[in-house]
Amino acid sequence: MGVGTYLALASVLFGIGAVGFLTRRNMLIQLMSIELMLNSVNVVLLAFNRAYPANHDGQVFAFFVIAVAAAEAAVGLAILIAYYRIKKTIDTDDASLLKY
Amino acid sequence: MQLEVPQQSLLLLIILFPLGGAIINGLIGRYMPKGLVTVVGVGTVAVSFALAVASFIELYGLRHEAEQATLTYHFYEWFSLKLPAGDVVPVNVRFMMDSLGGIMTLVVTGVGGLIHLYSVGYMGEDEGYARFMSFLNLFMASMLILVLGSSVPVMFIGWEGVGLCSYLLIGFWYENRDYASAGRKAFVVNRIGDFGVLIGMFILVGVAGSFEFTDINAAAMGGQFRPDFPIWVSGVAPSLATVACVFLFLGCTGKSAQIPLYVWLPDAMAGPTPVSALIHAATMVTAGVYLCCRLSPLFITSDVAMSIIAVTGTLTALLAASIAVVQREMKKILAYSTVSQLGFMFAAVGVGFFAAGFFHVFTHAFFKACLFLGAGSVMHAVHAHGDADIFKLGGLKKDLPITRWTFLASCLAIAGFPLTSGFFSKDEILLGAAAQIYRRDDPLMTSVGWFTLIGLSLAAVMTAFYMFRLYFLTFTGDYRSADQSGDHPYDAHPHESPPSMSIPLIVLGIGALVVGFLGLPHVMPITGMHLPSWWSEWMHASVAGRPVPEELHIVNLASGLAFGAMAIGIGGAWVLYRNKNTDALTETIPARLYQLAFDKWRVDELYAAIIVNPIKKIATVAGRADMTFVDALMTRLPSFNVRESGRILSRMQSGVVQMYAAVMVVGVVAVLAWFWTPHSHIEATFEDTSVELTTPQGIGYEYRWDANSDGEFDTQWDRVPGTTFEYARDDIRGVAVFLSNVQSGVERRVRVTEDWTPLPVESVVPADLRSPHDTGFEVRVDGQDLLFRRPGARTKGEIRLPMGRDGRLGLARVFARPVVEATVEVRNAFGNTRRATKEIALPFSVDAPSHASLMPMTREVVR
Amino acid sequence: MSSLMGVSPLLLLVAAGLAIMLVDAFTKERAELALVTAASLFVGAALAGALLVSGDIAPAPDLVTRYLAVDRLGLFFDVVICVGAGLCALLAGGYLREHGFERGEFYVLIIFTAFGAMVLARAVDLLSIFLGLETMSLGAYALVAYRRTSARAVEGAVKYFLLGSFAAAILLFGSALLYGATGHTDLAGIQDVVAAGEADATLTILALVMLIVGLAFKVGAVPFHMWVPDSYEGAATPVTTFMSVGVKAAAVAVLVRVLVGAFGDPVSMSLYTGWTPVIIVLSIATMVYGNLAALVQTSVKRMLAYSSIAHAGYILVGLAAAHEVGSFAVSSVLYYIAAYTVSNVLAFGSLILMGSKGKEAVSYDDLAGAGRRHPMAAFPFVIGVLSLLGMPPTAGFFGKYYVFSAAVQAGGPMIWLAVLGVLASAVGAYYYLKVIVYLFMREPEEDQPIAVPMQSMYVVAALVLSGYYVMKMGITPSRYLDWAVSAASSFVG
Amino acid sequence: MTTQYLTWLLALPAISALVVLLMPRSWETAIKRFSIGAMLVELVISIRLVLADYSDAGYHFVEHVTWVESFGISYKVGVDGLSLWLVILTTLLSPIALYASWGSITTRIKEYAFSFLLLELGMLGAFVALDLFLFYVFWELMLVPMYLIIGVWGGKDRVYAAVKFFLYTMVGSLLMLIAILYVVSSYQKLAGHYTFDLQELSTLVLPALPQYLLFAAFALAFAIKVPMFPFHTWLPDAHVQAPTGGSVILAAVLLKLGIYGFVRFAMPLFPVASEAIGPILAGLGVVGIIYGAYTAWVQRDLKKLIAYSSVSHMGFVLLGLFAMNRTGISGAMLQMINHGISTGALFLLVGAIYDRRHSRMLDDFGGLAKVMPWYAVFFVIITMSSIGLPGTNGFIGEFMILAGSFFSRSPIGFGSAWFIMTLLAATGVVFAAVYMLHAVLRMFWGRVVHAENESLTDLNRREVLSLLPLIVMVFWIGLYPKFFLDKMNPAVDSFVSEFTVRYHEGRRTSEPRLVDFEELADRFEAAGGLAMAQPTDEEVAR
Repeated sequence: MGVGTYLALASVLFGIGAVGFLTRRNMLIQLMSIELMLNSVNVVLLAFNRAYPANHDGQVFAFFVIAVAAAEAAVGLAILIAYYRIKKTIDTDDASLLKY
Repeated sequence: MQLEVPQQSLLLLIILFPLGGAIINGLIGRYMPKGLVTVVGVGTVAVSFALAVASFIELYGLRHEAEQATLTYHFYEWFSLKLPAGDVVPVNVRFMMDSLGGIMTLVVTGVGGLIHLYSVGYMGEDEGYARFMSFLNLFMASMLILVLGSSVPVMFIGWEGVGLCSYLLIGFWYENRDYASAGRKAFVVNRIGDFGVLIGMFILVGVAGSFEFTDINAAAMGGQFRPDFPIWVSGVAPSLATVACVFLFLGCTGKSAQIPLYVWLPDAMAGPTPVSALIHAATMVTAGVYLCCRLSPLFITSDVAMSIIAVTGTLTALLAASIAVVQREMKKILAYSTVSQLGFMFAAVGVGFFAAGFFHVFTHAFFKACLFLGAGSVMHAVHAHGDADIFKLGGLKKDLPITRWTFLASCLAIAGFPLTSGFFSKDEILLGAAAQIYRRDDPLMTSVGWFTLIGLSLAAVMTAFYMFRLYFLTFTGDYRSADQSGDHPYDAHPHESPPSMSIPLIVLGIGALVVGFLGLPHVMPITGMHLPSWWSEWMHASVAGRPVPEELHIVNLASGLAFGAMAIGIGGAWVLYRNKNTDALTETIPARLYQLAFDKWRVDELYAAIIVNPIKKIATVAGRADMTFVDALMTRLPSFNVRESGRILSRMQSGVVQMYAAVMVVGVVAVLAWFWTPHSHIEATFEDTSVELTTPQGIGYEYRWDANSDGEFDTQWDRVPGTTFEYARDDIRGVAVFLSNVQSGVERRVRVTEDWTPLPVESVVPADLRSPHDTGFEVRVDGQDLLFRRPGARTKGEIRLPMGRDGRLGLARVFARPVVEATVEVRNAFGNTRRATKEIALPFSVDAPSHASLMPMTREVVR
Repeated sequence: MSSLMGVSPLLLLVAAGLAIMLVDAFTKERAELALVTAASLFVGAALAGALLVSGDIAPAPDLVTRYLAVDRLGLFFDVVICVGAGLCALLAGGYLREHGFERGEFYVLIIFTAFGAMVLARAVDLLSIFLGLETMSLGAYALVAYRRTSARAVEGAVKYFLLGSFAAAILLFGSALLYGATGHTDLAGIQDVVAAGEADATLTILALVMLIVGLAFKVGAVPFHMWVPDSYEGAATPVTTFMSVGVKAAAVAVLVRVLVGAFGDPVSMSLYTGWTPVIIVLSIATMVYGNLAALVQTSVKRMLAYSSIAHAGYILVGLAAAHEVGSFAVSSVLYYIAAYTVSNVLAFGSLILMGSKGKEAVSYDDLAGAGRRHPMAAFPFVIGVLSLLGMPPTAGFFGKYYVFSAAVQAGGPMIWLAVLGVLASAVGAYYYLKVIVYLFMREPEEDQPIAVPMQSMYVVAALVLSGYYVMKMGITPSRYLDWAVSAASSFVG
Repeated sequence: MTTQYLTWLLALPAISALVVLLMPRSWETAIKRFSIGAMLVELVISIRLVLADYSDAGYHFVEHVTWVESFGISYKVGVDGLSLWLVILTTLLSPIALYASWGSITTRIKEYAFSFLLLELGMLGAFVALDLFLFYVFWELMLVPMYLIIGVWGGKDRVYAAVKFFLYTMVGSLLMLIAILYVVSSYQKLAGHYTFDLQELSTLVLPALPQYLLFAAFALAFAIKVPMFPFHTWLPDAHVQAPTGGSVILAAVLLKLGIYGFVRFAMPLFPVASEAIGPILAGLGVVGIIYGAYTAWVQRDLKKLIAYSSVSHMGFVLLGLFAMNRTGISGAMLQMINHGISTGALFLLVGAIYDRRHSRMLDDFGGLAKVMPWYAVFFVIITMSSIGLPGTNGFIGEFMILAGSFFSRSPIGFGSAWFIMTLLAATGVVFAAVYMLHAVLRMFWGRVVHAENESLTDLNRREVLSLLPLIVMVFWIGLYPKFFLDKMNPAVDSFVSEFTVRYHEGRRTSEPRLVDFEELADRFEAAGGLAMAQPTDEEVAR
């Protein structure tokens, strides 16, 4: 299989993540959509690393992405909890105090 | 021969004394005792008079040494102008006394002094006495500057200065707002005239290169004012002299109360009577005549202007006299009489008898001042304030003998009773008019002469009539306020005025009778005897004029008319008014006509309706529009738009996260769309005859070229974004003509076909040389040439310009270029393609040296 | 002989951050953490400044330079970010205490966020860009959510976090594609491949689009600005200040490094086909939108948020000019961001100063009449808004002059961009003046209290410092100008 | 080493402003005395400037210090005949305006004095700057203190007026900034270095099209400041709302900066454009003359009336300026001084009555001549100056402007458009009498109808003291303008001749280039000069 196939897969994953992020109101699911997008990036990185076997830049990059995604999730969940404490919901539509 | 005596500091002192008086009285007068105010006010004028006499004597002594003797005093340089030719024209504060100015100075200081004296009695009790004296002195100073100023701008200081004083003095009793309004009216109307003087002055200096009267007159005599003055689009081109004179005369109509600007003078009677006598009868209002005399060599060169002046003067004389006939108030009658007499003077000027006109100024100063002062004396006697209704007076000859006799003397003079001063001066004017009738070579002046002669005779009849109507109703019959009936009767017991008032009356009354002998006619009527005329000889030195006729029949005609008019007028008044108490005239003429004349022919109302009110309306509209329309357009509308778009834009910030993300996605799509489509932009550079075509490079772009747009690509898809091409004659798509405006540098391109195409007129013809129907040029291609022509002109008027060569057409640099078209197709990394086409005007000819190749292929040569 | 001297400001911050964390954990008394934080940040700034001025920086180990640039551009941003963060720490020292939520972790977060920003500003590898960006962003998310009992703060944090992660994902995908297109993750390598035209065009373009979008988000360019007003308004004012100066500066730095660096070849920068027109359009949209939306705000804080969007637009004008006058344009961007940093701190700081316990000044109405009663407290506010507005002789004027000058120098359509820019900034005059109007020319409504300025030496110190630099960079800009020029020339030659 | 008078002239207000800022606000008297004292010292320094020899056209007291080297920005100042009297006008009117303000300004004395000193700094700086950047800095610097003066100490709608004033002026000047940058950038591309030095930039010749755009940008900034119809609508608002001192300075000095900008910068730098657009601006000036007069006539608020009269008067100045000959330009320069004096004095007078009566409505007055005779005397004198009575200053200016416009553009002086413009402008002289005397009539003549007016007191010592210098100037300029014109004329002469050379050079060029104008002027002179703007007969191929 060529790089193209991986790329197509990654694009689909990225698209699903983006659409999920755009359409869902539940913050948890949005968070998961973002994780999906990050993972699609990992696929791309790994696939390309196969095309450029001279070094392991792509794979190293992917490790860092995984690590950062975890950190991001931690901060995100913390914010989510704070949000839930105040609003008693995790629906993003209710975050409409700040506008205009 | 001319003789100029420089640095006569007396001239300056003549002016400075009254000016000093004005300043002293104005600043500290109100804190000074009344006596001191009088001393300062009257004393300075008296000194001024004495200095004037001394100067005059000196001038008089020079009369044998030179034909034109002048005393001058150069004070300092005021400022300077630079004319287009590069000459710097200094405007000097310089004074000059010649024969004309000398007489005028004497009149101003002499009569003025008497009136100052009179004011001591008349105004002594007024609380604003010091102020009054100050203004009066200021007036004297301004008037003297007007008279003695040796150049137009210096004269203009006085000219406007007297206007200011007139304004201040008319509104002297400012607590009455009507009086103050009258003052304002006087000032504004005068300003309209001053506008004319200002413009006239520019023309004078533009032609003569100097502001000095002597230089201007010399230029006029040298014919420098003869060239035409084309008036924009009208096609009329009067001479420069005419235009200058008409503008100057506009000024004169303002200052000297002629049609159409006379309306302020009757209202000006709101001022205290001495003011009316001094400013609005004896001196200021004659300034216009004085100016005409000053510039008589200029005026006499323009028959058109002279005719306008003569006709205006005659019409004014008639109109004012007709109004005066039916008025009821003393000062009003005298005011219209002044307007009428000024009309006489201008008529004289208009027929070229400047000396005669000025002689009338001279005599008029005496009798009209005397009349006004007499009227003032009457009002003082009966305690009338403002003005006196003659139908409430009557029989005053018993109580006011001095006033009565001096008044009678002046009435006789103004009516032209033989051997009084008015007789001589009026006779001379009629003679001038009569003389024109006999100028058979000049139809314009002949008809003007007829008009003037008949008009003035009629006016003279009316003059004699209304003056004696005034006299009889005031001084004969019964005193109609004696029984204190009727509304607002006057004091039941009139009394003669104090000596400070009667002395001036006596002096002026005598003057009114005798000063005429200075200007005896050249030829005695009937007898044909030649008489020595001191006046015309003296005036000859500084005033031009048409020749005085010597023929006896002309003299007889003029004198006969003058005498007849006087006789009819006085006779009529005698019959209708002597010892009468009512206005018999109301029964003899139709009531509506009477009323119309009484309402001054409703000229004020007419002006209000057609000039003042429309302007006021425009002003009101402008005033309202400024804060609504203009401000809205310039500020509120833009600011409203900005604010509202801000409001709408900030609504985009809805607060919903998904919406925010969606906007981001839209942004992503937009950026992607930019890269999705290929972009191109053809640039052409020329080297010799080859053209290098390039388009910007893009990431992953490929290009193919069709340099001559013939539908076949010259190159294959390639990463290199350029190509080089040599165009052949078949590639030419047409011809473009470029017009480069040499003034503005703006370049325009014009399509050219085999049909005539108009060129943009503004590129070719300068704006100020363009007439409304000017369409400039048309152009078409003819084989290898370009043809230009004026639209509608015959073929032979065409201009031929070989293509490839540059030419000049009016304001434009013209060159023709062959036009080709290049196409490029671009393909980007996403496989999208796009075509771009550009017209290129080649800066060289193709297939040189023959231009035949430029022959257009089709009729429509440039798309 | 390699040395870590070139990255010493970074190391210093890490050490300071850890130290403060320890101090905070083990002391009970209220230590003057704000002072310590500000001091360490200023020391960092001084260190970077000294290196910047001295000119010769000892080469760092390859391991470092592979990921972090040790150049004057980086040092310049070190100075800007450290100064901005230090001033914000001072502001926080007053603000948090006055409003009663001072806790040690705030200062730690500030330091680490600043550290992330500095890493980002120096990043020369896609990986370090990502890491720096995330370090900075995570800190910033936490800082926004710091007042966790406030609904507004948490809401702002939610929006910031969600959109920020989304943008980061896009950026990351772009990075991956770029890696695919060129085979390199380091910008220098990418630049070589792209300039040689050897990169896969489709992937390169897609990557470029995604990188522009991801970075434009951080800069706050329209239409990727949507989070800015909300999270700026929600966050505590010192945090807002820091986000508008430090975070933005870092984003601008990496934008410069990516666009003018990696995509700095003439083809990628082309005015007709490259990224320049995209930046031009973004800058137009940003300037117009920012100014117009700021016009109708009733809250000063939100107005300043929108105005910071507008200022991002002016910065993009300078960036867009880079296709023609590279070094000049970049130095104008640098000068602008520096001037903007001090001006914005001054304005936000004055807003902080105008509030006191229980009555934070947020809206225009809160300011009504305050200037009349406390002219000395209102005076820095006037200077601050005048500088943001671009009145001479302030730093803001010179910055604006510089970016527009770059645009005019670039010629062609860029001149019209400059014209549009000045017109947009004329609109800006209205809302900045409104601050002065409320301070000096309005009286509060009948029953409304008049703002009482807080008494805090921290805030006063921050204001004095920033005010001093606002005036100094406006009246004698030469020195800072030279710094900016040398920093830019170290990068674009 | 000459003494750095100009630097002192600029430093003094700046230092004094700082000193005032540091004084405690309770020292009101000290602040008043100190600020007036500083301004009087300014006056003395500026009078020293008059003593120089202005018979040659160049700049005097030039100081040149590099400011920002990499951009070629320098602190370069100097005066010549064009700016000299404007500097004097500023230093004369600033203390007068400040002194007169103490009648009505009773709060925030310190800030007021501070603003005024800063304002004076800005105005003087703009007049003496010979570096475009420096000029722009001072030009903008002026806005803030004026904005504060209107906004803080003004009338009821002061905020609206202040913001309008600020924004209006700012919009115009920002485009000018871009234009300046363009000029500098064009210069840099040819010469290889940046400079904002006016004299160096003057060697740059641009082709016609950029000249048009750049001139338009400059002209917008200046026309708004003048203010030229239809950009004048900020003026009535600003004047009506500003406190007396602010109005005086606004009318007397600030408006002059617009015209000065034209003369100093826009016209020499873009001669082709000014030759082409100038007549249009002059035409708008004429519209302003008449329109301003009409609108002034129907105003009921005295301050508004005077504000519109400013529009009318400044229309004259525009007309004279674009007549492009010495008479017109000298007249315009002088008329600026005249307008400063007479309108400044009028605003002082309005302020005096407003302080007493708290009204400026004409309807509220009448018969004041009875109650306040000296006030009436001063008012009438200034009115006469304003309507240009010979013997007062107004006449000289208007006379020269009309003459200049009359003789503009052709040897004998009858180019049709200019002839008509002159005629129309001259009617403005009539209308000036109409509206001013209307005001005088409503104010002073008639009976005292309002009981409140019966107890008004006449001018006090402070008011008389602040008016007297202006009255003296009215007659000094009116009777001996040569003193002023002689210092001005050489500069104007050289301005006109340089303009001609530049104009022809600009017309000829299609690419930006640098030219040595001195050499060119010599050649031009040797060739006998060319008739301005008129194509020769051969050129008009008919």
